[in-house]
Amino acid sequence: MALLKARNIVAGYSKELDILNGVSLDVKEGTMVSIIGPNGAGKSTIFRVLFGLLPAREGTVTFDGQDVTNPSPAELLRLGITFVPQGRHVFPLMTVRENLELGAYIRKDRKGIQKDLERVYDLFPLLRERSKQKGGSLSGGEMQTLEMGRAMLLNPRLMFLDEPSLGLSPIMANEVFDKIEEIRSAGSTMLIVEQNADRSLKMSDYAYVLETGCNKYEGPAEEIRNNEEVKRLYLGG
Amino acid sequence: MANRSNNKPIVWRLLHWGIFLGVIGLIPIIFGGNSYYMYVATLIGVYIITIMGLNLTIGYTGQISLGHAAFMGLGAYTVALMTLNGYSFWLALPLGASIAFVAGLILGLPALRVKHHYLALVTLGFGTVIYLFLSNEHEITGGFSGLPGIPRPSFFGINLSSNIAFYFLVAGFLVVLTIMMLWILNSRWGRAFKAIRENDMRAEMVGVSLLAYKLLAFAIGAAYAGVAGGLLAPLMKFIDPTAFPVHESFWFLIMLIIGGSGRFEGAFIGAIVVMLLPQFLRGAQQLYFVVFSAITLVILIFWPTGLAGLSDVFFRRVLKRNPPQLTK
Amino acid sequence: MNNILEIKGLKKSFYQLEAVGGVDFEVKEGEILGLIGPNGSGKTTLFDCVTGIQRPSGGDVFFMGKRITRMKPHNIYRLGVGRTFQLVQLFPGMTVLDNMVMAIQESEGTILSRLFQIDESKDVRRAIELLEFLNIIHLKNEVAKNLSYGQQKLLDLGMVLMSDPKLIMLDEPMAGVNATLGREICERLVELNDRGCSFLVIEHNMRMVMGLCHRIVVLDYGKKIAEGSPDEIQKNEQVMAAYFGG
Amino acid sequence: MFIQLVVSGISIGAIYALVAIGFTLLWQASRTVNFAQGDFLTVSAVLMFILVCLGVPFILALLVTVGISAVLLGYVVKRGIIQPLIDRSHTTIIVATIALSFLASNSISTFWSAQCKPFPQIFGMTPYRFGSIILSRQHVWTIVIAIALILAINLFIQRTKPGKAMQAVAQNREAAKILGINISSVTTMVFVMNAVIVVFAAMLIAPVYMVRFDMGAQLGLKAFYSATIGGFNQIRGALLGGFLVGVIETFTSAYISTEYRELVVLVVLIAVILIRKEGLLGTEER
Repeated sequence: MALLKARNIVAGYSKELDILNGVSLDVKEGTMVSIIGPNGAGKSTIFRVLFGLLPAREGTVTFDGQDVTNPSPAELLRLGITFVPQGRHVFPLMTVRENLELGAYIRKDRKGIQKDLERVYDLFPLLRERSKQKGGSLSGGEMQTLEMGRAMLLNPRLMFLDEPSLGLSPIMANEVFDKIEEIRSAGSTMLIVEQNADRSLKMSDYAYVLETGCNKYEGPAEEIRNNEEVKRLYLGG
Repeated sequence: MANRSNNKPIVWRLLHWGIFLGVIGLIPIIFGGNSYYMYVATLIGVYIITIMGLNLTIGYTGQISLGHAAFMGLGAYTVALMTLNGYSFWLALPLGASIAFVAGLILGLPALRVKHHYLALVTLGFGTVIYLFLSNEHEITGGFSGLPGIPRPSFFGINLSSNIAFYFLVAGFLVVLTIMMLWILNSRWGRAFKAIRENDMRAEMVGVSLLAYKLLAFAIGAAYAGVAGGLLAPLMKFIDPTAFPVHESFWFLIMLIIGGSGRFEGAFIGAIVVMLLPQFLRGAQQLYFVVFSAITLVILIFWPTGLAGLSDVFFRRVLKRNPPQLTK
Repeated sequence: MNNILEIKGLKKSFYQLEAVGGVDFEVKEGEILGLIGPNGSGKTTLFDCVTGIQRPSGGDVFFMGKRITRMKPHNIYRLGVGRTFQLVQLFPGMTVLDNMVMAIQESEGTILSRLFQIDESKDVRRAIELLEFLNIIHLKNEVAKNLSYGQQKLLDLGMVLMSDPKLIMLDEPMAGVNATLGREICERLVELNDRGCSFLVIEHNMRMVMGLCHRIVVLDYGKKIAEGSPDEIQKNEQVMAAYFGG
Repeated sequence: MFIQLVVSGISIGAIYALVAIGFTLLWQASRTVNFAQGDFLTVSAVLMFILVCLGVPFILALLVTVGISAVLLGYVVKRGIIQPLIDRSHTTIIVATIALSFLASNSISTFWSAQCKPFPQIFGMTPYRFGSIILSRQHVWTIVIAIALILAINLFIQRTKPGKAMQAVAQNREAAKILGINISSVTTMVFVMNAVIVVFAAMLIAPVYMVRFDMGAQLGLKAFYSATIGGFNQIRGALLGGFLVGVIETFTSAYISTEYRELVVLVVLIAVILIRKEGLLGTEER
């Protein structure tokens, strides 16, 4: 039984143009699932639809058996889904700690938040060091870490990661991937879109390949990684 | 480009022109006996010219101007002061328009460097300063006592001092300025203006100089207001600063929105409706301000194309076809 | 062969972050040069700097020997540099034909002469020719925003071609385009190239890049890490590492 | 004389700053430039005046006005006018607030009165004396109350959860959305806050300006100037801009010319726009 089930999602930014033309995917509890595909295939768009930032024109989404088609972000956060979007989304004029605390905006239990804050600090010691620094003064990699930490503050059952290594130097990207693997091995469920397809496929259990807004291939990540056609098309091998 | 559109715009254009010229010709036939009605009709003509200019600036190029009353004031005071000092109206009017044009250029230059609300702010400030100047420089402008006895011009020996004769002068200007505006909008300039409104980054990437065209649209809009002001002065025979306060510019904006911003007919419909209604329904002027500003809000929220958009609805719903456009 | 475009030590930083960190390369006349690299490696920023949309923080750009660094976008366009965008940029409310004619209007004449130039039949004829060439002539009276994504991409390309640019810069022409249309676009590009037009192309689709480009420049973290023929690039380990994180 | 001028400049500047803060809060929360800000102030002053004339004790009148303003100028304006227009162009919202401004001031002059009415001197008339320096009660209390309010607003934004949500929305809407912050309700809250701030500004200015349908127009414009000079996206920008405009104005009318004090402020404004368009303390926005 899949934790997250999306069926035949159709969506687009303007009335006339669909970016997604019927995408379906499943995410099983405790697994990490990759979405890969060329630019413009609709990888990031699917996150926006799943997280309620862009309405689906058609299709359904369920989480844990409950219908969550076109939800509000707050609803999803309460169900335990968090999203680390593409690009830099820290609050530049607030401290790292304030940034993290906003991750628990929908929570009311002060003690629980405090506890989880400590847990995130333990997971990312760097954030503890920088807790009084302004978000805008962090480096790209540190921002990415902060955003992941912020998403962890809800103890999510499912995390969406959109291009976590975008714009990072190879060393920073590696560190970010290591952290993802660490979170992953702690048993979190994840759905990830990543430009560095090879690396994300290595970490994942299952993968979907999208092309022009449609499912093209799917299968265990290892299989996709070794699929000649996929390799030739998207991995450039 | 007549040949490029498939809804026979030549016929529609002729129809529009027929209505336009017909109305202009019929007014003196119907109301010719009543000098006051002729005065009101002339006043409406003057305002149509102003709003037409404003429409170019806001409706077609998407830049806000809250200084239009001031541009009008520049035109009006230029004509008033010159004709009172014995210069010909026919010299004063182009000068008034040029002063407004240059003021528009100078004002636009700093303001266009920055974002929309700065433009609103700077033009508003400009309006305030012109108003202050007009009311405080008694030696030049007469201050609040205004400038009385502005003469009406003559045209090749024909005396235009009666209301009906002056009506024809303004009507003539209206027709000429309408043709000029249509010319501008249908020329490559017009397309550049529209391109800037549609997608300014791409416009720049196909070679449109944003600064030059934005300034042009702004300054031409100002020049139209200048001409209107230059006609207003001899029409009223007396001007004072209270004719050009800052909130007069707000009033122009309201006329444009009600008529239909970015629609060629918008200026005409807006000026006529907003100026005419209070004439029919007597009552305090300020009550109309209340009513029209409320209508403006409703139109902005529910009907962004204004009254000119009504015809679109008619064409789409009733005739099931695309509405004709006066400009591309 | 002469260089049509020369980029020398081009730099662009946002705040403290360096998006392009001193890049050198040139496009030779008649060449199709591919620009590849992972997302965020500074390719689009480089395009923006060359076309004048963004001001480079350092370095110089020369087009046909003329320094175009810090020139305004409309002036660079008039010199003969055309460009398409990753996210298609059109005039959405205008018809296809008007979009096309719009694209040529500023390439010649002074600002005043443009007010009095009424005869556009030459431009319209050229637009129709190009629309025919791009196979979207049947859409000429359609409003641009009603076109499908692929058709919009073709129109975008058509607009660039209107002014007969000497250098065309394409930002991901294949993104979001299906295979058939992709092949069509490629054929058009080759045809244009045969007529003497030079290209600088950003593309992720390796098959297209390897098949189409004469030479390839690889960017990674705002720096050039490799340059060479498609074969050389495919054998280059550093490139593979940058792209595929091996 | 000099000290009196400074105090009177700071006192009027404090009011500008207060109104300008409301301005910047609206800008940050919803990218709304509120051209009706001054008329909001007029509406509040008129309401308060009517209540006081009816014999309602001043404090009660103030509270009732705060309530009415919060609902009418905050909630209703946001939900009824700004919300439907929020995704359209800046120009549309500017035009809408201008129409709103026109509606408010003309409604007052049509349905209430077009006359000037003296507002009661709530702080008393006897001036404070510090040695040879004589300071008007009005000025001193204006400064005290305005600064207290500004500190309170700042504290609210920095320390409380809704305040942090406001900051989040201002700094990165997308990220705020993703964390479950309801942008629309935060924006509504900011409109309500602005409406309350405006009531206090009206209370401070009404005894000086007298109550009239157009009393707020100039003030709103000055607040706009202040916010632009200081920096549109910063509270401290609005603060600096407000005091600066107040002091410049007071000194210009004392030493140069009362008629042209606006001109001097405008020159400063244009200079700031040309030299540092984001304002003296503002930061560049995307």
